[in-house]
Amino acid sequence: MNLKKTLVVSTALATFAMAGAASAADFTIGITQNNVGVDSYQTTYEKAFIAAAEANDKVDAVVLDAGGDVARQIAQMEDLIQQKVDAIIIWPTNGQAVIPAVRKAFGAGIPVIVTNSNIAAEGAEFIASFSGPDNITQGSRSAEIMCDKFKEMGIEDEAQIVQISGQPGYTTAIERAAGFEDRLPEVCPNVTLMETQPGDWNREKSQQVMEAFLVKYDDIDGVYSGDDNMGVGALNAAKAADRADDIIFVGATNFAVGYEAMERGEYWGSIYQSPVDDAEAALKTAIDVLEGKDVPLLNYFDTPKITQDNMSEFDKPVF
Amino acid sequence: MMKRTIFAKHLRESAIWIFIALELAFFGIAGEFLSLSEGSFLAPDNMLLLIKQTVPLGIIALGMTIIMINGNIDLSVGPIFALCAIVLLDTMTWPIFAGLGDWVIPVSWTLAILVGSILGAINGLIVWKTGVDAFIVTLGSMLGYRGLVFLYNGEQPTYHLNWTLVDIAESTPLGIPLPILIFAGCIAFTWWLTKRTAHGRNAFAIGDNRTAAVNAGIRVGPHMVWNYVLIGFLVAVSSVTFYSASGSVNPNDGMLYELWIITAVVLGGTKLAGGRGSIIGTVGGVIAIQLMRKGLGHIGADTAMVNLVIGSILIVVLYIDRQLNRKGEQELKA
Amino acid sequence: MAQGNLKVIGELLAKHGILVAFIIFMIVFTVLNPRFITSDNVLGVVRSSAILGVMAIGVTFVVVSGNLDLSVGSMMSFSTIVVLDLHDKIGPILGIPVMFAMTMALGALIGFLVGYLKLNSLIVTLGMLSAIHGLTLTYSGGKNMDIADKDGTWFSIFGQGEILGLPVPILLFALLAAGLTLLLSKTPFGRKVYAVGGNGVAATFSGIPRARIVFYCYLISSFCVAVAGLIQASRSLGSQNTVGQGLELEVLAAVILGGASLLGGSGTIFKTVIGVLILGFIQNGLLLIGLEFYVQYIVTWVIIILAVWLDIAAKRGQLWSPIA
Amino acid sequence: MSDQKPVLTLKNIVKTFPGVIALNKVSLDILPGEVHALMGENGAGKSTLMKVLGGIYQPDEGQILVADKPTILRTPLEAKNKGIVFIHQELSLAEELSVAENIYMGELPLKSFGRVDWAKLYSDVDEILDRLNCGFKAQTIVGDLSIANKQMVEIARALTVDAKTVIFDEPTASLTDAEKIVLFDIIEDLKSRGVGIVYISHRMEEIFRISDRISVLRDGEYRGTLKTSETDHDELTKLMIGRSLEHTRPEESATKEEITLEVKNLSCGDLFKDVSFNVHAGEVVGFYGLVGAGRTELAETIFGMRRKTSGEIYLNGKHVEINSPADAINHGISLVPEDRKGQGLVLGMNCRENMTLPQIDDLTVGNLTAPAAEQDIFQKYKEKLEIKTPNWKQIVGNLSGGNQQKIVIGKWLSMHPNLLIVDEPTRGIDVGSKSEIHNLIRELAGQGYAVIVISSEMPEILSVSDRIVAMFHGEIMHTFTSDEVTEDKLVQAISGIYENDSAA
Repeated sequence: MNLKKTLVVSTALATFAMAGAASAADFTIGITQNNVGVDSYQTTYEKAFIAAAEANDKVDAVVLDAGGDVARQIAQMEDLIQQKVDAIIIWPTNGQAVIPAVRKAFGAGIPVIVTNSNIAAEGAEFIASFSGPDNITQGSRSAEIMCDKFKEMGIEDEAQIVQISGQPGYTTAIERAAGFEDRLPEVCPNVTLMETQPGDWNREKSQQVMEAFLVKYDDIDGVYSGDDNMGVGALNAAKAADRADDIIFVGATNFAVGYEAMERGEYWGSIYQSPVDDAEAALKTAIDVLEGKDVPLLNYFDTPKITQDNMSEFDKPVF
Repeated sequence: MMKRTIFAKHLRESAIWIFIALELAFFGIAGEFLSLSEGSFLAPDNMLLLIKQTVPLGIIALGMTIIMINGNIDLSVGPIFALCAIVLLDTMTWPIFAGLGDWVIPVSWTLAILVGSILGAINGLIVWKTGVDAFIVTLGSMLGYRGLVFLYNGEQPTYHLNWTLVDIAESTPLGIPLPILIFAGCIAFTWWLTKRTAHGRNAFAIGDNRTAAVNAGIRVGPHMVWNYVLIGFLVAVSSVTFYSASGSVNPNDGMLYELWIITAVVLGGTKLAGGRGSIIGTVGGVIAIQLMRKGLGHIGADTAMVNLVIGSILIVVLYIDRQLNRKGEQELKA
Repeated sequence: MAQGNLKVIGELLAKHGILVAFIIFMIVFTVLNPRFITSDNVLGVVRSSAILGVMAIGVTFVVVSGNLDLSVGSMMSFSTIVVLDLHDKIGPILGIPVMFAMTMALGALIGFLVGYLKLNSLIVTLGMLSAIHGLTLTYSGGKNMDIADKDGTWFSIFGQGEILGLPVPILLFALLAAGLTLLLSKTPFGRKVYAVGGNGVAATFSGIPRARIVFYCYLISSFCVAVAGLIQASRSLGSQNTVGQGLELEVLAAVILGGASLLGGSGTIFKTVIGVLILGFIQNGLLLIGLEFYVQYIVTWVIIILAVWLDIAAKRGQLWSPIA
Repeated sequence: MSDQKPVLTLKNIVKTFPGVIALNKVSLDILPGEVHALMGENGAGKSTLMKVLGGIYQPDEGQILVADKPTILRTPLEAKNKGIVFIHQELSLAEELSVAENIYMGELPLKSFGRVDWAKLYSDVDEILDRLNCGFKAQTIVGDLSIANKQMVEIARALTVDAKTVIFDEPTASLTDAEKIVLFDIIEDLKSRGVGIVYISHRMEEIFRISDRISVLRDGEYRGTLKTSETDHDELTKLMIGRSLEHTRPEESATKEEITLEVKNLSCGDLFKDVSFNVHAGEVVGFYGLVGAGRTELAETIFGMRRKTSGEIYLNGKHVEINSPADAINHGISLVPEDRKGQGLVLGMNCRENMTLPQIDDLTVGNLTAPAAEQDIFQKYKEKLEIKTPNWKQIVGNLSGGNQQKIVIGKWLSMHPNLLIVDEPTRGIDVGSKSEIHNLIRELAGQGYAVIVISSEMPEILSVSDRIVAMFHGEIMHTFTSDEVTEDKLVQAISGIYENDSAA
């Protein structure tokens, strides 16, 4: 975080020395993030974004955090519009509620790039581009990972699983759950999803939810968690009940803890998604837009499957 | 001695405005050095925006001021805020209103405001009839109402984008954004209520000395219920103002609002125990908080810094207030 | 005389109402799902309630002394993050005492502000809730904190270990509950806490140093938070910055359910423990009978209001408040 | 008078609470233009009766007649509208509001839309205040007034409505003699305008001074009504407590040579200045003065509750620094504070816990409290002070005022102090308990305790003190010996007009 401050201070001092408050760079890009500090994905994203902006002479960055509060995010959008930045990157707290604010920026002639988690279809006409992972595909891929493993084990016709979803109301949580739930019956029609409960992106909460599942169901073959943080919570609960060996854990957003658990052979698979890629992709998209390049509306960066089998191909996540 | 007391009194009443002036000066100057923005922090446009951004918390804080003057508290404003938004956005899609076209908008507004007032009334009735402390009652309904929010639409956001609605919400009659006009109306109304009406004066009397109020024949119970209806109403107005412009509500929206609002009201000089407080002070309180957030963002402070600063400022202001209220060294040590 | 009966029932409820409610509650849920009462499940609920319980025990001291503590949730995140970080940096043997010292320094700060400077505890701890969260984020840089070698550390004993077949978190919870029950109800210090909470002025006139007592209550509360942080850290061997977020209100709900008055001067550790267990079993029970998680919010709401209402109704001898 | 119709009549009022009969067939009639005193020990049912009259409680049986018409009073407001007005003992004012808003609380004059008619409010109130000769205005904030002036605000309330009956509940509890005179003038004025007045007080001399008739309650039962002119102290006392009282007579002075407390030039801000006096062992020194003369503040400073700004305190000849009540207690000083409920007791705790609170650190076995040792102390002082409580578990808040005060006194006696300070020891306490407490104070002096008694009641001060210190505006005007003191001299001294020819 100090990085950013140094950046801000040094840039400001430099510009002050040269031309008062005027900017030295070609573009000023504002970003409003969802909720930095709630998990390390967002923190790493923020750092990566600042580092990328710092490395690029053409860009000055105004970095804001909405703290998960949609009202605050809308206020920040208005601030950025008022400050006449050249482009705005938004990580929406709510995929629909920000649409009018995005329209406002659109009306003010400021291109908006949505990052990480897309806004709803009604807003599509007002954005320059979306850059981020495809959460629905991620959900489907997790379903595939789990199904493949069951097939390998030969229990694809009898397996029973539970799901621990992300924080209720968040687009990412909803899309991943939807992707998973839609894809699973296509690939493994006989696997039963017994119950879904939210783990709020929180390891401890997820651990409690899993503890209750373990009491309630004698036979659990698999757990799908909306991210690895929750997945590891579920794993801890199963370990405490001595049932971890019978259960296949599949998550998404491969965190370092998940990667380590995979190394130990306790956790089967996840979706590899780098916040650094995410941040850099967003910044690059914004610059491309500003430079008038042709940018696709949906600019997904790839988030491949990662399992114990292929994990050696991936670096350990830094978050 | 007398002079000092009067001086301290004036200082206490205007403390929040001095604080705002200091904030403006600081961010104005620091902004020149630290901000990447080309515009000045103190530019009229930016100040207008600042006021607009205080509206959602501000309108609720007005209601909270009266509740707290009355000697109560309401911790359940967050979920009421979300629930009213759900009613607003969901009723617009109800088939029975389909024939109304855009005339569904006032209908939905009314329904949302009705629901807010009813939720407030439920709090008030429980406080009155059971005699359970307002803190506990509203702590409970903070959970319970949030449960209702989820019950309505599960974990899904409730969502209905009606561009006519958005355009109304974003209109600027007389060159001033509509939310600010609504806020101004609410300020005028609550100010009038607390300063000019018997109901408002009774709120002070009850908060100050409840036994005295009972003895004087004020019907304390119904009075409290009306105040809870009022805060429910104002929460709904705030919700309608805000969500008309955004068109979608998450079930988690409004979380922690109660803490920010209580902070603002206390910063504005309202006594937690009741009996003292002012609407104008509260307006100062919410502006001070929004200014802090906006200003810290403007000069590039991060989330950690914002949390640290706001928490510490709250304690420092409380300390200063206590010093101003001290009776000097003769004070009883108890 | 019917009124006489009402009074007897009222007194019974006032004394043991929370226990009666607890027993009825357990029976209903057992009927709905027999698994509810299995030893595995009960043990599991108690274990996962241990963290909340340990914090609630500490907060009971603060509430009995007539104050509030809304900062325990964010303080718990702080101690969890700190001990996890120190585990890898200076090792658990040094790291644990250092974490306790840092957490209790925060408790001492609050105790100083509320006790010696006589600032309102609601606002002070509200401010600290925000400030400590900021502190935690600064400390961790916003990142999750994880122990590198999860299998090789004995540190996991506090959260995952077992002694004589009993999980260590439960033992810590029970030990702390027993020790602090002794402190609160059987020692001069405990008596002074009740006196200060019951009537701070009269306590001062009796030569009791009000400020120091309040200060110690916050210190005890922060000690309990540190224990909770230790269990939390050891249980998951890694944590987010927000692990304790919102716990302050759950803790308060448990203490209130236990029958402590927010005005101070009443409440016991035993009743708080019952309050904690009720919350834990509600959460677990609703999950077991397959209700959505948010139903528990509504149930908790109803139970809190009913519990406190019946309690004061019994005390005043009439169900409805006499306020006109 | 007797052929007039009563303004207010109570017929066979019965009110029960679970397990208790608070009022058993109480009847009373109040005539216009009379002062009707209502007496009885604490717990006799006076306050329950008043709550029935005030519309706060509904009687189970019986009738209330206002001007001979049966009436049901459901709320305080209804009572007020029927012309029944209360002047409460415990000040019932909102400190942050103006005098006018307090006087018209609950019925502010209104314009349309519930707006307050400020012009009318202020002019009406200023008119009333002029009539009462008050030195403050309608717009003054009540919190800025002195206690006596606050009492005047209470009284002014009675004049806002067309009062038919005005009920004074211990109105002189916090008034000084000079202020009492103003109050009695007002009562006379009300009387002359045909208002019926109910006057509740424990103070015999007031009752005999102003009342026309006296009704007595005992244990919730009506014991009779007497004409004031045809009765005396003894008859009344007998009626109230069911036995006659031994009259308190100052015993032989037990004053010894050695000086227990010596105070030299003690000051605390502008609360009191340069106060010097001493107290011998075995001596009772009374402190008399107006409210605000600095007596209570002086006691609190000696006890370490306030920070002195200058001066020295010597105990048994040794200079001591007292910075907290704990210091004072360690030096053997005990203070029975003025405000029993606010400062003396933790109302939610039981009798035993309250009594042992200051020495709980010493009543331990190992590090735990020792119930047996606590019980010994409780039992000893329960018997010694004849405290009426079923057992030690009784919550102090449920005891009567007299027994509460005895708990506080027992608490401090059990500390075996060198110096005992008692501040307003009998405020709000019934006659029976009062004389017991007076006897006790003399008895303690006889045992060699040094005692300071602070009181606003002249008979009390005169009957218990060996010497009397008169204070005025934070200064000692004169110290009287029991031989030289007269009521006249004392009144002059505390009003600051005493010829201080023999200044010490």
